[in-house]
Amino acid sequence: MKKIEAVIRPSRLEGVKTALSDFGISGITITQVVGCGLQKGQTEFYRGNPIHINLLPKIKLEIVVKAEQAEDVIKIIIENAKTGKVGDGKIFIQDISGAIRIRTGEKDRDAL
Amino acid sequence: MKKIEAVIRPSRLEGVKTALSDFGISGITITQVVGCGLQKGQTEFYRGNPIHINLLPKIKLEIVVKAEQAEDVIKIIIENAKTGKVGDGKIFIQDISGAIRIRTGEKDRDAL
Amino acid sequence: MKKIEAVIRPSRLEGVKTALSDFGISGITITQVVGCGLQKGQTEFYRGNPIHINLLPKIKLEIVVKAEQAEDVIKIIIENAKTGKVGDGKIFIQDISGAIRIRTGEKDRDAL
Amino acid sequence: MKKLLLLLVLFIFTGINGFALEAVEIEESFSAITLAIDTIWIMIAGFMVFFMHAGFSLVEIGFTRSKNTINILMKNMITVAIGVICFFVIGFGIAYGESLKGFLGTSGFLLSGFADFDFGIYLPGAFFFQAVFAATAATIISGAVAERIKFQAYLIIAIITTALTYPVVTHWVWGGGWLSELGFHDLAGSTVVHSVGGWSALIIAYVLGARIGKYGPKGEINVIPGHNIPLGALGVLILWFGWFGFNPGSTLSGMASSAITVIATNTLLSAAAGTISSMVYSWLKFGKPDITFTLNGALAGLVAITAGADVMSPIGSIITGLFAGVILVMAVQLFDRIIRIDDPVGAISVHGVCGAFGTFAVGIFALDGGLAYGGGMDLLFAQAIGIGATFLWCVTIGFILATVIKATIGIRVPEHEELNGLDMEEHAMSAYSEFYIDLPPIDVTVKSKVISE
Amino acid sequence: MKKLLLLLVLFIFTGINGFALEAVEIEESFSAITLAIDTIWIMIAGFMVFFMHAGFSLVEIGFTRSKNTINILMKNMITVAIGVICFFVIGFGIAYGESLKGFLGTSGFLLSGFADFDFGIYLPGAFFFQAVFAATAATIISGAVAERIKFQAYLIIAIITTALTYPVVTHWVWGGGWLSELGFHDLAGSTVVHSVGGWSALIIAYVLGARIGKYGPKGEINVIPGHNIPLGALGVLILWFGWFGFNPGSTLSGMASSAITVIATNTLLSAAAGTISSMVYSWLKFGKPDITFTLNGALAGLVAITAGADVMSPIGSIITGLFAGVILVMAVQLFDRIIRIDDPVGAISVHGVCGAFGTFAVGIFALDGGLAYGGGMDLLFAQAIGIGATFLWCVTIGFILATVIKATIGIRVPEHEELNGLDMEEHAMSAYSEFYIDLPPIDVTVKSKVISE
Amino acid sequence: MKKLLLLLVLFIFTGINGFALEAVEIEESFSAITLAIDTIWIMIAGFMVFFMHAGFSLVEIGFTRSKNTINILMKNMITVAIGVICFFVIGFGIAYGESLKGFLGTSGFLLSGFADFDFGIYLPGAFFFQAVFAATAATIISGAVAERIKFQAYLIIAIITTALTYPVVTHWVWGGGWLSELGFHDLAGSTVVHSVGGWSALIIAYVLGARIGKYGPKGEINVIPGHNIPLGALGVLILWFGWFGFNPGSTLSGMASSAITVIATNTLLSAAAGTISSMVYSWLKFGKPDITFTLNGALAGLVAITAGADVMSPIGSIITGLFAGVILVMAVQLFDRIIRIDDPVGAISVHGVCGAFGTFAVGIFALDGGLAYGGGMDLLFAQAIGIGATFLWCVTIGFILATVIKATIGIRVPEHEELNGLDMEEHAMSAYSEFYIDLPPIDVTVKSKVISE
Ligand SMILES: Nc1ncnc2c1ncn2[C@@H]1O[C@H](COP(=O)(O)OP(=O)(O)O)[C@@H](O)[C@H]1O
Ligand SMILES: Nc1ncnc2c1ncn2[C@@H]1O[C@H](COP(=O)(O)OP(=O)(O)O)[C@@H](O)[C@H]1O
Ligand SMILES: Nc1ncnc2c1ncn2[C@@H]1O[C@H](COP(=O)(O)OP(=O)(O)O)[C@@H](O)[C@H]1O
Repeated sequence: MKKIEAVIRPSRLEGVKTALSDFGISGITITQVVGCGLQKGQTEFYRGNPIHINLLPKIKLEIVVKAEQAEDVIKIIIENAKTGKVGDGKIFIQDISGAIRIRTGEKDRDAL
Repeated sequence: MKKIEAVIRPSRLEGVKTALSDFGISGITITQVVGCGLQKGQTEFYRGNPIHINLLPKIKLEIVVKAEQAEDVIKIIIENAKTGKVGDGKIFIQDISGAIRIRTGEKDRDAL
Repeated sequence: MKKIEAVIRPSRLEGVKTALSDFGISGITITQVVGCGLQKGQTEFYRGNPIHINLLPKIKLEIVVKAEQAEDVIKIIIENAKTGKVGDGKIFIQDISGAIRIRTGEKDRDAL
Repeated sequence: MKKLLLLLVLFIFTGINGFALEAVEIEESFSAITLAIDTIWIMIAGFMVFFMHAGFSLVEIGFTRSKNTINILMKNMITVAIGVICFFVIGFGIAYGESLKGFLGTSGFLLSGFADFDFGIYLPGAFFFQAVFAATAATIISGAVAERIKFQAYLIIAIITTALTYPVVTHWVWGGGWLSELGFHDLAGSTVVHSVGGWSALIIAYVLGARIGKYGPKGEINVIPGHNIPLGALGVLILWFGWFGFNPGSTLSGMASSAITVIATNTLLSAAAGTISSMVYSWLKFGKPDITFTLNGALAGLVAITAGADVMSPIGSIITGLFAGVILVMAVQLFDRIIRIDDPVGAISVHGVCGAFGTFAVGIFALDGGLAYGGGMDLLFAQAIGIGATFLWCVTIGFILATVIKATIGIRVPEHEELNGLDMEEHAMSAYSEFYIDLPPIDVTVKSKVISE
Repeated sequence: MKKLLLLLVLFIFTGINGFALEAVEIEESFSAITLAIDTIWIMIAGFMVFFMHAGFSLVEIGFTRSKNTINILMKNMITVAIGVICFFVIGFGIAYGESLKGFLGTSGFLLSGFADFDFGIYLPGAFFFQAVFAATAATIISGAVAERIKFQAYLIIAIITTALTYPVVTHWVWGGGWLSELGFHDLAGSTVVHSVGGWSALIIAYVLGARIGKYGPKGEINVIPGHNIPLGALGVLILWFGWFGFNPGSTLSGMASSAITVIATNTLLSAAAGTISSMVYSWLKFGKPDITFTLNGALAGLVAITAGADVMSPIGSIITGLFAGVILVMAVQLFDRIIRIDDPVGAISVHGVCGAFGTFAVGIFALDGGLAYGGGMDLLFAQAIGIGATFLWCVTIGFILATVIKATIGIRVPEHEELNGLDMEEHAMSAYSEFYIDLPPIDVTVKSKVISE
Repeated sequence: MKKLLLLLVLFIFTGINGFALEAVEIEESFSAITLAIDTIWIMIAGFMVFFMHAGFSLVEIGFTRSKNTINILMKNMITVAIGVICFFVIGFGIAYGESLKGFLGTSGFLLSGFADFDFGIYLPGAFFFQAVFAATAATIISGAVAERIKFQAYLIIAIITTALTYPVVTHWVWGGGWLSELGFHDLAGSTVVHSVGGWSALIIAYVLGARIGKYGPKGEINVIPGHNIPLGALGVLILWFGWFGFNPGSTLSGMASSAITVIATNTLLSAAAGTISSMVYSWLKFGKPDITFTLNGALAGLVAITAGADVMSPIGSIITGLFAGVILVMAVQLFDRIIRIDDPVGAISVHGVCGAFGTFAVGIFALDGGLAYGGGMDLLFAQAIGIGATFLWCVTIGFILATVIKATIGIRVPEHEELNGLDMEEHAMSAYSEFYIDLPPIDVTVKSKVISE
């Protein structure tokens, strides 16, 4: 099993979620995060003083999938999250050594 | 060392936390997340229009434990988080290759 | 590639972030979390009744780096997050099996 | 000469006549003017009392959890609406209609049949002022039963309160009923409005039971903090502002220049004293000056001075306020820790207890007739009877009402509804749709609290 | 004897003389007093109407998304400011200046040249009261165009509304223009203020188009919930409070004791009725009592009774309010689902539709001249003409205005600005800098909603 | 004939007599009526001024960080309470008691000994109106010292301000003191109230030092944005509303029909002008119309017109407001960037600077005596002296006070307390217990900001 962690733009969540669901992925855990990276924030003013915003709001998706689905899921995320401008985000892949469905006690691949 | 990641119902946090603490687990990191899965949201109305809510609030626990404790911790979580209804959530287990306590610099098992 | 996950005090975020950026790390994902550990909360009063606060606000940093940078990054975090008092937090290290930059499709080390 | 005299007489008579005529006109002008002054005063005071409903809503929202905010707003909006309509249809008649043995009015429903009754101002104006008071009494209950009462059950309670419970007591005291004959003094309703609300709240909250999680299985007393203290504080300041309509307006005459200034100043001083004493007392007792007690303390001072603002000295008002602020804190602790009636906003203590205290204080500090000024026990006795009778009446009606509702349609929302919040279940809405809210029912305080590092 | 007579005559003459003199003095005293009463009344009413701007701001904030909150506050602040200045410079003259064929005033700009015009009170007072009304009409538009209009475009709209659209209709009805000659009755502006705002909002919102995401590509009707219902509810209660300045103040005399009490009570009852009927109707229709409709329903009752609060009975007012509450819900559904004009706060339905309904209701329920009381069709007819003429005027001006703005400086913010929120882009600020806010434009409701477990 | 004559004489005498008697009665009725009108007017104005405290609280909350919100509410609640009591015990006597060489009053403590002093209305009424003004002056300081002052230190400052600093200046100007003899004109307190608050704030904020993080180690000027702009804006609108009690109420007579309308209109126009000019100026200067300046700008216009609303023309008022709005922005920048006194809400600029400017503007734009109308330099000179003397007095008292507090109980909370927020440390509470709040002290703005994608 693989855990796919994707940091994406908030405005792309809806599209990614729909596409994944169409593909058959139902289980997603979503966290609101802020990130810094290459993307630069604007310089804004508060009472005439500049504020440099260097943390930008992002959405983190965590999806645990069977190893063989990983490729496709990644493709779907990229397709739907990409705008081509700096700040589109990253996808990280990790191994998961176990999974359990709390409700039923089902294990690993059955739990997904 | 293992990292146990559990996505549970918000209303079950208190019970799980108490049980873990009774067991002797003191270190937990908790994040508020939303999830989608098999559980279906209600259809609600705002000014007469239906809203379908397909993201539901969940609580994510992250607990890093010595490998030999993992089994027990998982059992405790299941016991206390289970309601038997769809939406109880999942537990994922990952390997952790290192841990450090910032305050003392203690490493790995000593850091937990 | 390594994923470094650090749970630190909110008030140390600014320092850690600046130090990492000086070191050349630009990509960080930040989540607001609450934690329990050895650090004990205060006992407060609401309308004369005590409240024991046992969950404390923390900041979780996730930084994915090339394996060889991990050591330095950890050192920088410790240096800047340490106050020496209980509650400074922990650092956990995990392996990452893949990384992708959504914008360009660059893979793994190139994606960081 | 005769002609001259005749002319003179004629002239004089015309003059006198003109003068006589004019005297009538002058008289009429004066009545029109004093009527206008009375009308303006009472109406503006009434508008300010109406505005208190915004204050009540905010206090109740501020002191409860965000998951029940919509429900609270619905309750408050509908209390005003229902209260006004019920009072129009029935309540006003019971309060001011033809008296049945001094116990309740039996005519004057739908504002009819008051043709030869003199309210000082036009009937609709008198009704307006009384109607906003009636809604106030009902609104007080809303706070104590918050976060667990069924919406339908609350609707029935609001109807009965404004159609029966409140009007009857009003009749006793202000409608020429038996208490007024006893010499009972309650300027603007420490008892008539606030205690009626407070004691009704007491018994209904008792029948209703505490919120889930308020009292732990091992008897622990848990804390369920309010979620928006700024709105609560704004509510208190709006109430304080509105109280300057509530008390000074209860002169029921804009011509009572002296009384108006005395009442306004006493109201201000008592509220200030209540704010200070509750802050100081909570500071001494709990180690920190507590904002919720300080806010409640201002209200305690206001409620307490409502009965006697017209008959006390400024110093007497300050003393009344100082006591009220301390009594408030003790009463909240009593209900919360000993009696264990769960009252999220402290309505029972603020309105019930401090209302009774303030009514009693009249018997002590009234410049004319008060014990402290050598007036003997008569007034004090009358006040005590009024307090007791009101308590009994409200608790009886409230108990019957709550028990019947409980046995029929049910008084309390189901457990899962209470846990998830009444907003989603009863109204399918959330109050702050875009904000992250902490969800665990007990642990709500945690995330935004920073401890000393 | 003659001497005596002479003395007597002298004496009498002095007396009479003194008396005569004094009569003049008395007369003057009376005028000064009634002037003072009128002044105080109108000014206080005007202050309360001013305060309604706080209510409008809060309703608009509460019913929209947090990312546009600063923009909404800017719009509301500047509407008052610009409205008052424009009305001072131009509007007041158009409304009350020398009439050009009953269509608009052509003098009196900068408050000059009203030397021999009698406003009952001093000119600045009359101006004050009218100016806060003018700003109200403009503010109504603000709600309907929220979350997508360009700030500069809005500024122009606010200027034209307070300098032209509103003053012209005012002239027709209150400035002695053609509608007033027709017998058209509108006490405080169901049509003059509310419909003017509502119909202008209608056409401008139409030209502007719906917010991104409101209507899906496949025709779905999406929901964009308001982010702060407590502030919205506070806004409604502030408006309701202010309305007691708006309607009773429109007697334009503090001496009208009877009218003042009648108007205030009718206003209270109609609002209460609107609150109840919209709640009940939404409950029956959607299964849950809806807070946003209940809040809008109170406003609907208030808007509807604004035209005829002085000529209706309490029962007539209640009926008017009951209808208004239901019409409101139906109108919101109509615009939202059928006509598909996106109106975040329901301004078109509340002010436009219920304003027209209330104006029409005068023709039915007016005790003197209303159809229901056997008054025939004359009044109803006059009312209908006024409603129609106002609609045409506002839609015409609004359409020209919006189209010209669209074609020149642009009326709508760029897409990315709308998505990111107007606050950051137009004002470089966020309203709640420390709170976590849910970001996805459609999914905003999700995170804080708890479902039944 | 003689009999007739006698009868006539008798008749006439009775008539005259009756008439004479009645004249006295009429006289008395007139006094009672004008007294009632004055009383009603002043009291209602006083109620509105009281309500301004809600406005002050909200502005201060809105412009600061959520971790200090409880502390701010405590400060504001207790300021009203303490202010009123201190002014009752000492302040009113110093302001209006028997004058010691025109410098301060020395009698009249506890409202005693004013038996033969004519306040126009009853003593408690006069006290009420003055007391709510006194609390206002103290509350102004609260904003400038927010987020770092020790609660106990603030309590002492509030006591001294309402018992000494403010009453002395009041005595100079309104209590018959030396400044009034000089011809100094300040209708409602641009100097007496606002500058007193502003200059006291200036020196205390200076002694107190800036908030941690406000100025970086390398001299950077950091931004600490307010956390709840909607509440701040509501506060400004409440203040604006209350100002219609503050200024027009300062006629101290409801019979001053002309003055009341003039003052109200000038107040409205100046505030509108200040709103517009601060918005436009901030737009030109910083590229975006800034909401915080726009809100402050409305207050700037209000503060500035407070001195001369009764002696200026509408155009003069608009000019005064326009200048005030620009001066406000420049003053905030001056204190923030050059002088580096940290003032979270802009209290020094709004109340101190614009108060002084408005007082000065009287010397220029007063229709009678103003430089612009050929009145010469006399009035301008008197105004300048008043401004200077008030500045010196407040800065002296404030400096001594702050220095003594600093040296004894300490004026500032410990560092960790400031970092964690005063709410938890001083009051053991959080304002929004259920909301996620961004915690890092500097980075607070970040999370809810969305940038252009
Ligand atoms: N090395 C990393 N570790 C963790 N998170 C990262 C890393 N690099 C980027 N991110 C996350 O991805 C987001 C987008 O990255 P950024 O560099 O701004 O744009 P892009 O990926 O388009 O080059 C960041 O805001 C951050 O949350
Ligand atoms: N494959 C997955 N990857 C990540 N999170 C998941 C996954 N499956 C479920 N979850 C999380 O667990 C929650 C509960 O899952 P759900 O399918 O609704 O109920 P159950 O686990 O009882 O079948 C989801 O809301 C989501 O947050
Ligand atoms: N075993 C663990 N697993 C996950 N998170 C932990 C663990 N131990 C500690 N933490 C996180 O680190 C924070 C600080 O830990 P704590 O024990 O209070 O202090 P210290 O690390 O200084 O001993 C906790 O609040 C929690 O969020």
